[in-house]
Amino acid sequence: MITIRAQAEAFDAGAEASALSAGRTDIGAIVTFTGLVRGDDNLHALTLEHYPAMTERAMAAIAAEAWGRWPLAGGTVIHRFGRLLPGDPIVLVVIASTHRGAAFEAAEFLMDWLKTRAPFWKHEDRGDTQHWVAAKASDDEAADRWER
Amino acid sequence: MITIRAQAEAFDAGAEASALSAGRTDIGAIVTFTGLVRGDDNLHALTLEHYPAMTERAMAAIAAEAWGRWPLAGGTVIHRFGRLLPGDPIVLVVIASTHRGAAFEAAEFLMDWLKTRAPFWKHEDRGDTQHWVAAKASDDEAADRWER
Amino acid sequence: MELVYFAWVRERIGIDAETVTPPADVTTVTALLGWLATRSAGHAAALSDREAIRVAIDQDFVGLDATIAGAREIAIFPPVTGG
Amino acid sequence: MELVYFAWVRERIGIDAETVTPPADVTTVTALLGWLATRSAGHAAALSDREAIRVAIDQDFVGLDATIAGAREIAIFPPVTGG
Repeated sequence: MITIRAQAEAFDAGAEASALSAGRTDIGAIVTFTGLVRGDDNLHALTLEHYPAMTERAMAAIAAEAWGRWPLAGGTVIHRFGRLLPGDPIVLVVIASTHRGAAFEAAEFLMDWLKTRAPFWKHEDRGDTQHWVAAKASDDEAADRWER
Repeated sequence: MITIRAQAEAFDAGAEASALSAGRTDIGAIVTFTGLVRGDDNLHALTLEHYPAMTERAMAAIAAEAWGRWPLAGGTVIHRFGRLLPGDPIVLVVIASTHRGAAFEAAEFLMDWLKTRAPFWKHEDRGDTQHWVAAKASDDEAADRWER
Repeated sequence: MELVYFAWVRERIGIDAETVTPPADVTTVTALLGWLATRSAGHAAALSDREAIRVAIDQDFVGLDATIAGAREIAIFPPVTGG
Repeated sequence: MELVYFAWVRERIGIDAETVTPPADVTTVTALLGWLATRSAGHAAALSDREAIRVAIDQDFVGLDATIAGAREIAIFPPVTGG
Protein backbone atom coordinates (compact mmCIF):
# COMPACT_ATOMS: atom_id res chain seq x y z
CA MET A 1 0.00 0.00 0.00
CA ILE A 2 1.16 3.54 -0.73
CA THR A 3 0.15 6.06 1.93
CA ILE A 4 -0.50 9.58 0.66
CA ARG A 5 -0.68 12.83 2.57
CA ALA A 6 -1.04 16.53 1.71
CA GLN A 7 0.04 18.64 4.64
CA ALA A 8 1.40 22.03 5.66
CA GLU A 9 3.88 20.57 8.15
CA ALA A 10 7.42 19.48 7.34
CA PHE A 11 8.24 15.77 7.16
CA ASP A 12 11.14 13.59 8.26
CA ALA A 13 12.26 11.65 5.19
CA GLY A 14 14.45 9.24 7.15
CA ALA A 15 11.72 8.44 9.66
CA GLU A 16 9.20 7.81 6.87
CA ALA A 17 11.59 5.41 5.14
CA SER A 18 12.39 3.61 8.40
CA ALA A 19 8.70 3.26 9.20
CA LEU A 20 8.13 1.48 5.87
CA SER A 21 10.72 -1.22 6.51
CA ALA A 22 10.37 -1.60 10.30
CA GLY A 23 9.87 -5.21 11.33
CA ARG A 24 9.97 -6.49 7.75
CA THR A 25 12.56 -8.70 6.07
CA ASP A 26 11.00 -8.89 2.60
CA ILE A 27 12.23 -5.47 1.44
CA GLY A 28 15.49 -5.35 -0.51
CA ALA A 29 15.42 -1.78 -1.76
CA ILE A 30 14.11 1.57 -0.58
CA VAL A 31 14.26 4.61 -2.83
CA THR A 32 13.55 7.99 -1.25
CA PHE A 33 13.08 11.20 -3.21
CA THR A 34 12.98 14.54 -1.44
CA GLY A 35 12.23 17.74 -3.36
CA LEU A 36 13.52 20.95 -1.79
CA VAL A 37 12.93 24.68 -2.37
CA ARG A 38 15.93 26.13 -4.21
CA GLY A 39 16.93 29.65 -3.25
CA ASP A 40 18.32 30.75 -6.59
CA ASP A 41 17.55 34.06 -8.33
CA ASN A 42 16.76 35.82 -5.07
CA LEU A 43 13.84 33.57 -4.12
CA HIS A 44 12.39 34.72 -0.80
CA ALA A 45 9.57 32.21 -0.45
CA LEU A 46 7.59 29.64 -2.41
CA THR A 47 3.89 29.30 -1.67
CA LEU A 48 2.06 26.17 -2.76
CA GLU A 49 -1.65 26.55 -3.38
CA HIS A 50 -3.70 23.40 -3.80
CA TYR A 51 -7.27 22.22 -4.34
CA PRO A 52 -8.06 20.58 -1.00
CA ALA A 53 -11.15 18.69 -2.14
CA MET A 54 -9.17 17.09 -4.99
CA THR A 55 -5.55 16.88 -3.82
CA GLU A 56 -5.52 13.60 -1.93
CA ARG A 57 -7.90 12.02 -4.44
CA ALA A 58 -5.48 12.87 -7.28
CA MET A 59 -2.45 11.72 -5.27
CA ALA A 60 -4.21 8.45 -4.43
CA ALA A 61 -4.98 7.84 -8.11
CA ILE A 62 -1.31 8.33 -9.01
CA ALA A 63 -0.24 6.03 -6.18
CA ALA A 64 -2.73 3.37 -7.29
CA GLU A 65 -1.32 3.55 -10.82
CA ALA A 66 2.22 2.95 -9.48
CA TRP A 67 0.99 0.10 -7.31
CA GLY A 68 -0.52 -1.57 -10.37
CA ARG A 69 2.54 -1.15 -12.55
CA TRP A 70 5.35 -2.39 -10.28
CA PRO A 71 5.68 -5.11 -7.63
CA LEU A 72 6.00 -2.85 -4.59
CA ALA A 73 6.21 -3.68 -0.89
CA GLY A 74 5.05 -0.27 0.36
CA GLY A 75 5.31 3.44 -0.14
CA THR A 76 4.68 6.89 1.26
CA VAL A 77 4.00 10.08 -0.69
CA ILE A 78 3.79 13.44 1.10
CA HIS A 79 3.23 16.78 -0.63
CA ARG A 80 3.31 20.01 1.34
CA PHE A 81 1.27 23.15 0.74
CA GLY A 82 1.52 26.68 2.15
CA ARG A 83 4.46 29.04 2.43
CA LEU A 84 7.93 27.48 2.23
CA LEU A 85 11.42 28.95 2.42
CA PRO A 86 14.63 28.12 0.51
CA GLY A 87 15.98 24.78 1.74
CA ASP A 88 12.57 23.58 2.95
CA PRO A 89 11.36 20.15 1.80
CA ILE A 90 8.33 20.23 -0.53
CA VAL A 91 7.64 16.67 -1.55
CA LEU A 92 8.60 13.18 -0.41
CA VAL A 93 8.31 9.87 -2.25
CA VAL A 94 9.47 6.70 -0.53
CA ILE A 95 9.12 3.37 -2.30
CA ALA A 96 10.03 -0.06 -0.96
CA SER A 97 10.35 -3.12 -3.15
CA THR A 98 12.07 -6.48 -3.31
CA HIS A 99 14.42 -5.26 -6.01
CA ARG A 100 15.98 -1.92 -6.84
CA GLY A 101 14.77 -1.58 -10.42
CA ALA A 102 11.09 -1.44 -9.48
CA ALA A 103 11.76 0.93 -6.58
CA PHE A 104 13.70 3.40 -8.74
CA GLU A 105 11.18 3.31 -11.58
CA ALA A 106 8.13 3.69 -9.35
CA ALA A 107 9.68 6.62 -7.47
CA GLU A 108 10.54 8.42 -10.72
CA PHE A 109 7.07 7.72 -12.09
CA LEU A 110 5.40 9.10 -8.97
CA MET A 111 7.43 12.31 -9.13
CA ASP A 112 6.75 12.76 -12.85
CA TRP A 113 3.01 12.30 -12.41
CA LEU A 114 2.78 14.34 -9.21
CA LYS A 115 4.31 17.23 -11.13
CA THR A 116 1.76 17.02 -13.92
CA ARG A 117 -1.37 15.46 -12.37
CA ALA A 118 -1.69 16.65 -8.77
CA PRO A 119 -3.52 19.99 -8.23
CA PHE A 120 -0.74 22.14 -6.77
CA TRP A 121 0.41 25.54 -8.01
CA LYS A 122 3.68 27.23 -7.05
CA HIS A 123 3.86 30.96 -6.45
CA GLU A 124 7.29 32.55 -6.19
CA ASP A 125 8.14 35.59 -4.10
CA ARG A 126 11.42 37.04 -5.38
CA GLY A 127 11.19 40.25 -3.39
CA ASP A 128 10.64 42.77 -6.19
CA THR A 129 8.72 40.29 -8.36
CA GLN A 130 5.97 37.83 -7.55
CA HIS A 131 4.74 35.29 -10.03
CA TRP A 132 3.07 31.97 -10.61
CA VAL A 133 5.45 29.29 -11.85
CA ALA A 134 4.70 28.21 -15.43
CA ALA A 135 4.37 24.51 -16.22
CA LYS A 136 7.51 23.15 -17.90
CA ALA A 137 7.49 21.28 -21.20
CA SER A 138 10.27 19.09 -19.77
CA ASP A 139 7.93 17.96 -16.99
CA ASP A 140 5.24 17.09 -19.53
CA GLU A 141 7.78 15.08 -21.51
CA ALA A 142 8.96 13.27 -18.37
CA ALA A 143 5.35 12.38 -17.53
CA ASP A 144 4.63 11.26 -21.09
CA ARG A 145 7.41 8.64 -20.87
CA TRP A 146 5.05 6.60 -18.71
CA GLU A 147 2.00 6.79 -21.00
CA ARG A 148 0.71 3.53 -22.40
CA MET B 1 31.96 15.83 -3.91
CA ILE B 2 30.79 12.28 -3.26
CA THR B 3 31.98 10.89 0.07
CA ILE B 4 32.61 7.13 0.11
CA ARG B 5 32.93 4.78 3.06
CA ALA B 6 33.29 1.02 3.56
CA GLN B 7 32.40 0.11 7.11
CA ALA B 8 31.14 -2.68 9.36
CA GLU B 9 28.81 -0.39 11.30
CA ALA B 10 25.21 0.37 10.38
CA PHE B 11 24.34 3.79 8.92
CA ASP B 12 21.48 6.25 9.33
CA ALA B 13 20.16 6.96 5.83
CA GLY B 14 18.05 9.94 6.91
CA ALA B 15 20.92 11.56 8.80
CA GLU B 16 23.28 11.13 5.84
CA ALA B 17 20.75 12.76 3.49
CA SER B 18 20.12 15.62 5.92
CA ALA B 19 23.85 16.21 6.32
CA LEU B 20 24.21 16.65 2.56
CA SER B 21 21.64 19.42 2.32
CA ALA B 22 22.19 21.14 5.68
CA GLY B 23 22.71 24.88 5.32
CA ARG B 24 22.40 24.78 1.52
CA THR B 25 19.70 26.28 -0.67
CA ASP B 26 21.05 25.18 -4.07
CA ILE B 27 19.78 21.60 -3.84
CA GLY B 28 16.41 20.82 -5.42
CA ALA B 29 16.45 17.03 -5.31
CA ILE B 30 17.86 14.32 -3.07
CA VAL B 31 17.60 10.67 -4.06
CA THR B 32 18.45 8.08 -1.42
CA PHE B 33 18.83 4.39 -2.12
CA THR B 34 19.08 1.88 0.75
CA GLY B 35 19.76 -1.78 0.06
CA LEU B 36 18.60 -4.21 2.75
CA VAL B 37 19.19 -7.90 3.52
CA ARG B 38 16.12 -9.88 2.51
CA GLY B 39 15.22 -12.81 4.74
CA ASP B 40 13.64 -15.02 2.11
CA ASP B 41 14.35 -18.76 1.64
CA ASN B 42 15.34 -19.23 5.26
CA LEU B 43 18.30 -16.82 5.17
CA HIS B 44 19.96 -16.72 8.59
CA ALA B 45 22.76 -14.29 7.82
CA LEU B 46 24.58 -12.60 4.96
CA THR B 47 28.31 -12.07 5.30
CA LEU B 48 30.03 -9.55 3.06
CA GLU B 49 33.70 -10.17 2.39
CA HIS B 50 35.67 -7.39 0.74
CA TYR B 51 39.20 -6.53 -0.41
CA PRO B 52 40.18 -3.82 2.07
CA ALA B 53 43.17 -2.50 0.12
CA MET B 54 41.00 -1.98 -2.97
CA THR B 55 37.47 -1.34 -1.74
CA GLU B 56 37.50 2.39 -1.14
CA ARG B 57 39.71 2.93 -4.20
CA ALA B 58 37.13 1.15 -6.40
CA MET B 59 34.22 2.98 -4.76
CA ALA B 60 35.99 6.31 -5.27
CA ALA B 61 36.54 5.55 -8.96
CA ILE B 62 32.82 4.80 -9.41
CA ALA B 63 31.90 7.99 -7.52
CA ALA B 64 34.28 10.03 -9.67
CA GLU B 65 32.67 8.62 -12.80
CA ALA B 66 29.21 9.68 -11.57
CA TRP B 67 30.55 13.12 -10.65
CA GLY B 68 31.85 13.54 -14.19
CA ARG B 69 28.66 12.41 -15.89
CA TRP B 70 25.98 14.42 -14.06
CA PRO B 71 25.78 17.92 -12.55
CA LEU B 72 25.66 16.91 -8.88
CA ALA B 73 25.66 19.02 -5.72
CA GLY B 74 26.94 16.28 -3.40
CA GLY B 75 26.69 12.62 -2.51
CA THR B 76 27.44 9.91 0.01
CA VAL B 77 28.04 6.22 -0.70
CA ILE B 78 28.39 3.74 2.17
CA HIS B 79 28.89 -0.01 1.74
CA ARG B 80 28.97 -2.32 4.73
CA PHE B 81 31.01 -5.48 5.18
CA GLY B 82 30.88 -8.27 7.78
CA ARG B 83 27.99 -10.36 9.06
CA LEU B 84 24.49 -8.92 8.53
CA LEU B 85 21.04 -10.18 9.45
CA PRO B 86 17.71 -10.06 7.56
CA GLY B 87 16.39 -6.48 7.57
CA ASP B 88 19.86 -4.96 8.06
CA PRO B 89 20.95 -2.18 5.69
CA ILE B 90 23.83 -3.14 3.36
CA VAL B 91 24.42 -0.19 1.09
CA LEU B 92 23.49 3.49 0.94
CA VAL B 93 23.64 5.90 -1.98
CA VAL B 94 22.55 9.50 -1.45
CA ILE B 95 22.76 11.96 -4.32
CA ALA B 96 21.90 15.66 -4.26
CA SER B 97 21.42 17.73 -7.39
CA THR B 98 19.66 20.82 -8.64
CA HIS B 99 17.15 18.72 -10.58
CA ARG B 100 15.59 15.33 -10.04
CA GLY B 101 16.58 13.71 -13.34
CA ALA B 102 20.30 13.88 -12.62
CA ALA B 103 19.85 12.72 -9.03
CA PHE B 104 17.80 9.66 -10.03
CA GLU B 105 20.15 8.70 -12.86
CA ALA B 106 23.33 9.11 -10.83
CA ALA B 107 21.93 7.07 -7.92
CA GLU B 108 20.91 4.24 -10.25
CA PHE B 109 24.27 4.35 -11.99
CA LEU B 110 26.13 4.17 -8.67
CA MET B 111 24.14 1.14 -7.55
CA ASP B 112 24.60 -0.63 -10.89
CA TRP B 113 28.35 -0.08 -10.87
CA LEU B 114 28.80 -0.83 -7.16
CA LYS B 115 27.17 -4.20 -7.82
CA THR B 116 29.55 -5.03 -10.65
CA ARG B 117 32.75 -3.06 -9.96
CA ALA B 118 33.30 -2.87 -6.19
CA PRO B 119 35.20 -5.80 -4.60
CA PHE B 120 32.54 -7.26 -2.30
CA TRP B 121 31.35 -10.87 -2.15
CA LYS B 122 28.18 -12.07 -0.46
CA HIS B 123 28.07 -15.33 1.45
CA GLU B 124 24.68 -16.69 2.48
CA ASP B 125 23.99 -18.78 5.56
CA ARG B 126 20.66 -20.53 5.09
CA GLY B 127 21.04 -22.84 8.08
CA ASP B 128 21.45 -26.19 6.34
CA THR B 129 23.22 -24.68 3.32
CA GLN B 130 25.99 -22.12 3.02
CA HIS B 131 27.03 -20.65 -0.28
CA TRP B 132 28.61 -17.77 -2.10
CA VAL B 133 26.13 -15.69 -4.07
CA ALA B 134 26.66 -15.97 -7.84
CA ALA B 135 26.89 -12.83 -9.94
CA LYS B 136 23.64 -12.13 -11.80
CA ALA B 137 23.44 -11.58 -15.55
CA SER B 138 20.73 -8.99 -14.85
CA ASP B 139 23.22 -6.95 -12.80
CA ASP B 140 25.75 -7.08 -15.66
CA GLU B 141 23.06 -5.89 -18.07
CA ALA B 142 22.06 -3.08 -15.71
CA ALA B 143 25.72 -2.00 -15.47
CA ASP B 144 26.20 -2.22 -19.23
CA ARG B 145 23.41 0.33 -19.82
CA TRP B 146 25.88 2.98 -18.68
CA GLU B 147 28.78 1.96 -20.92
CA ARG B 148 29.93 4.47 -23.48
CA MET C 1 -23.30 24.65 -10.00
CA GLU C 2 -20.33 25.65 -7.88
CA LEU C 3 -17.26 27.01 -9.66
CA VAL C 4 -13.87 27.12 -7.91
CA TYR C 5 -10.76 28.91 -9.18
CA PHE C 6 -7.07 28.48 -8.40
CA ALA C 7 -3.73 30.27 -8.84
CA TRP C 8 -3.74 33.06 -11.44
CA VAL C 9 -7.19 32.13 -12.68
CA ARG C 10 -8.47 32.88 -9.19
CA GLU C 11 -6.44 36.10 -8.99
CA ARG C 12 -7.61 37.42 -12.36
CA ILE C 13 -11.27 36.63 -11.72
CA GLY C 14 -10.89 38.14 -8.27
CA ILE C 15 -12.85 35.52 -6.33
CA ASP C 16 -12.07 31.94 -5.36
CA ALA C 17 -15.55 30.49 -5.89
CA GLU C 18 -19.01 31.37 -7.16
CA THR C 19 -22.31 29.65 -7.76
CA VAL C 20 -23.66 30.02 -11.30
CA THR C 21 -26.60 28.79 -13.37
CA PRO C 22 -25.49 28.77 -17.02
CA PRO C 23 -28.08 28.92 -19.82
CA ALA C 24 -29.48 25.57 -20.99
CA ASP C 25 -27.47 25.65 -24.23
CA VAL C 26 -24.17 25.67 -22.28
CA THR C 27 -23.54 21.93 -22.15
CA THR C 28 -19.74 21.50 -22.47
CA VAL C 29 -16.66 22.83 -20.70
CA THR C 30 -15.75 24.88 -23.77
CA ALA C 31 -19.20 26.46 -23.84
CA LEU C 32 -19.02 27.14 -20.10
CA LEU C 33 -15.67 28.92 -20.46
CA GLY C 34 -17.08 31.02 -23.33
CA TRP C 35 -20.11 32.00 -21.28
CA LEU C 36 -18.03 32.73 -18.15
CA ALA C 37 -15.73 35.04 -20.12
CA THR C 38 -18.70 37.36 -20.73
CA ARG C 39 -19.44 37.80 -17.01
CA SER C 40 -16.70 40.37 -16.19
CA ALA C 41 -13.45 41.84 -17.43
CA GLY C 42 -11.69 39.67 -14.84
CA HIS C 43 -13.33 36.50 -16.14
CA ALA C 44 -12.41 37.51 -19.69
CA ALA C 45 -8.75 38.13 -18.72
CA ALA C 46 -8.51 34.85 -16.81
CA LEU C 47 -9.96 32.74 -19.60
CA SER C 48 -8.57 34.48 -22.69
CA ASP C 49 -5.89 31.84 -23.37
CA ARG C 50 -7.73 28.51 -23.52
CA GLU C 51 -4.45 26.63 -24.02
CA ALA C 52 -3.48 27.67 -20.49
CA ILE C 53 -6.73 26.52 -18.85
CA ARG C 54 -7.31 23.16 -17.17
CA VAL C 55 -10.59 21.92 -15.73
CA ALA C 56 -11.76 19.34 -13.22
CA ILE C 57 -15.38 18.27 -12.77
CA ASP C 58 -16.23 16.90 -9.35
CA GLN C 59 -12.50 16.54 -8.61
CA ASP C 60 -11.55 14.66 -11.78
CA PHE C 61 -9.54 16.22 -14.62
CA VAL C 62 -11.60 16.52 -17.82
CA GLY C 63 -10.99 17.72 -21.37
CA LEU C 64 -12.52 20.87 -22.83
CA ASP C 65 -15.09 18.81 -24.74
CA ALA C 66 -16.44 17.15 -21.59
CA THR C 67 -20.12 17.58 -20.76
CA ILE C 68 -21.01 19.60 -17.68
CA ALA C 69 -24.38 17.89 -17.21
CA GLY C 70 -24.82 16.81 -13.61
CA ALA C 71 -21.66 18.55 -12.43
CA ARG C 72 -21.74 19.74 -8.83
CA GLU C 73 -18.32 21.43 -8.67
CA ILE C 74 -16.26 22.63 -11.62
CA ALA C 75 -12.69 23.76 -10.92
CA ILE C 76 -10.85 26.01 -13.36
CA PHE C 77 -7.11 26.55 -13.03
CA PRO C 78 -3.75 26.81 -14.88
CA PRO C 79 -1.61 23.71 -15.61
CA VAL C 80 -0.44 22.28 -12.29
CA THR C 81 3.10 22.99 -11.05
CA GLY C 82 3.54 20.94 -7.88
CA GLY C 83 6.17 18.32 -7.14
CA MET D 1 54.88 -11.03 -5.82
CA GLU D 2 52.06 -11.17 -3.29
CA LEU D 3 48.89 -13.04 -4.26
CA VAL D 4 45.62 -12.47 -2.39
CA TYR D 5 42.46 -14.55 -2.74
CA PHE D 6 38.82 -13.83 -1.92
CA ALA D 7 35.50 -15.62 -1.50
CA TRP D 8 35.36 -19.17 -2.89
CA VAL D 9 38.72 -18.78 -4.62
CA ARG D 10 40.21 -18.25 -1.16
CA GLU D 11 38.26 -21.15 0.30
CA ARG D 12 39.22 -23.63 -2.44
CA ILE D 13 42.90 -22.67 -2.36
CA GLY D 14 42.77 -22.86 1.42
CA ILE D 15 44.80 -19.73 2.17
CA ASP D 16 44.03 -16.04 1.84
CA ALA D 17 47.46 -14.91 0.61
CA GLU D 18 50.84 -16.24 -0.49
CA THR D 19 54.09 -14.89 -1.89
CA VAL D 20 55.21 -16.51 -5.14
CA THR D 21 58.00 -16.15 -7.69
CA PRO D 22 56.65 -17.41 -11.02
CA PRO D 23 59.08 -18.60 -13.74
CA ALA D 24 60.34 -15.91 -16.11
CA ASP D 25 58.13 -17.11 -18.97
CA VAL D 26 54.99 -16.40 -16.95
CA THR D 27 54.29 -12.84 -18.12
CA THR D 28 50.50 -12.52 -18.35
CA VAL D 29 47.55 -13.08 -16.01
CA THR D 30 46.47 -16.09 -18.08
CA ALA D 31 49.91 -17.65 -17.79
CA LEU D 32 49.99 -16.93 -14.06
CA LEU D 33 46.66 -18.67 -13.55
CA GLY D 34 47.89 -21.68 -15.56
CA TRP D 35 51.07 -21.90 -13.50
CA LEU D 36 49.20 -21.42 -10.18
CA ALA D 37 46.79 -24.25 -11.05
CA THR D 38 49.74 -26.69 -10.96
CA ARG D 39 50.71 -25.78 -7.39
CA SER D 40 48.08 -27.82 -5.53
CA ALA D 41 44.77 -29.61 -5.96
CA GLY D 42 43.16 -26.64 -4.20
CA HIS D 43 44.66 -24.17 -6.66
CA ALA D 44 43.53 -26.37 -9.54
CA ALA D 45 39.98 -26.55 -8.17
CA ALA D 46 39.81 -22.82 -7.56
CA LEU D 47 41.06 -21.87 -11.01
CA SER D 48 39.49 -24.58 -13.18
CA ASP D 49 36.75 -22.33 -14.59
CA ARG D 50 38.56 -19.30 -16.03
CA GLU D 51 35.22 -17.69 -16.98
CA ALA D 52 34.49 -17.37 -13.26
CA ILE D 53 37.81 -15.74 -12.35
CA ARG D 54 38.44 -12.03 -12.02
CA VAL D 55 41.80 -10.37 -11.34
CA ALA D 56 43.09 -7.07 -9.98
CA ILE D 57 46.71 -5.96 -10.17
CA ASP D 58 47.77 -3.46 -7.54
CA GLN D 59 44.10 -2.81 -6.74
CA ASP D 60 42.93 -2.20 -10.31
CA PHE D 61 40.77 -4.64 -12.26
CA VAL D 62 42.61 -6.11 -15.28
CA GLY D 63 41.78 -8.49 -18.11
CA LEU D 64 43.27 -11.97 -18.44
CA ASP D 65 45.69 -10.78 -21.12
CA ALA D 66 47.23 -8.11 -18.87
CA THR D 67 50.94 -8.25 -18.18
CA ILE D 68 52.05 -9.03 -14.65
CA ALA D 69 55.41 -7.32 -15.04
CA GLY D 70 56.08 -5.03 -12.09
CA ALA D 71 53.00 -6.19 -10.16
CA ARG D 72 53.34 -6.01 -6.39
CA GLU D 73 49.94 -7.48 -5.42
CA ILE D 74 47.71 -9.63 -7.60
CA ALA D 75 44.22 -10.39 -6.32
CA ILE D 76 42.26 -13.37 -7.66
CA PHE D 77 38.54 -13.70 -6.93
CA PRO D 78 35.10 -14.56 -8.34
CA PRO D 79 32.88 -11.93 -10.01
CA VAL D 80 31.89 -9.38 -7.36
CA THR D 81 28.44 -9.56 -5.74
CA GLY D 82 28.17 -6.49 -3.50
CA GLY D 83 25.59 -3.76 -3.58
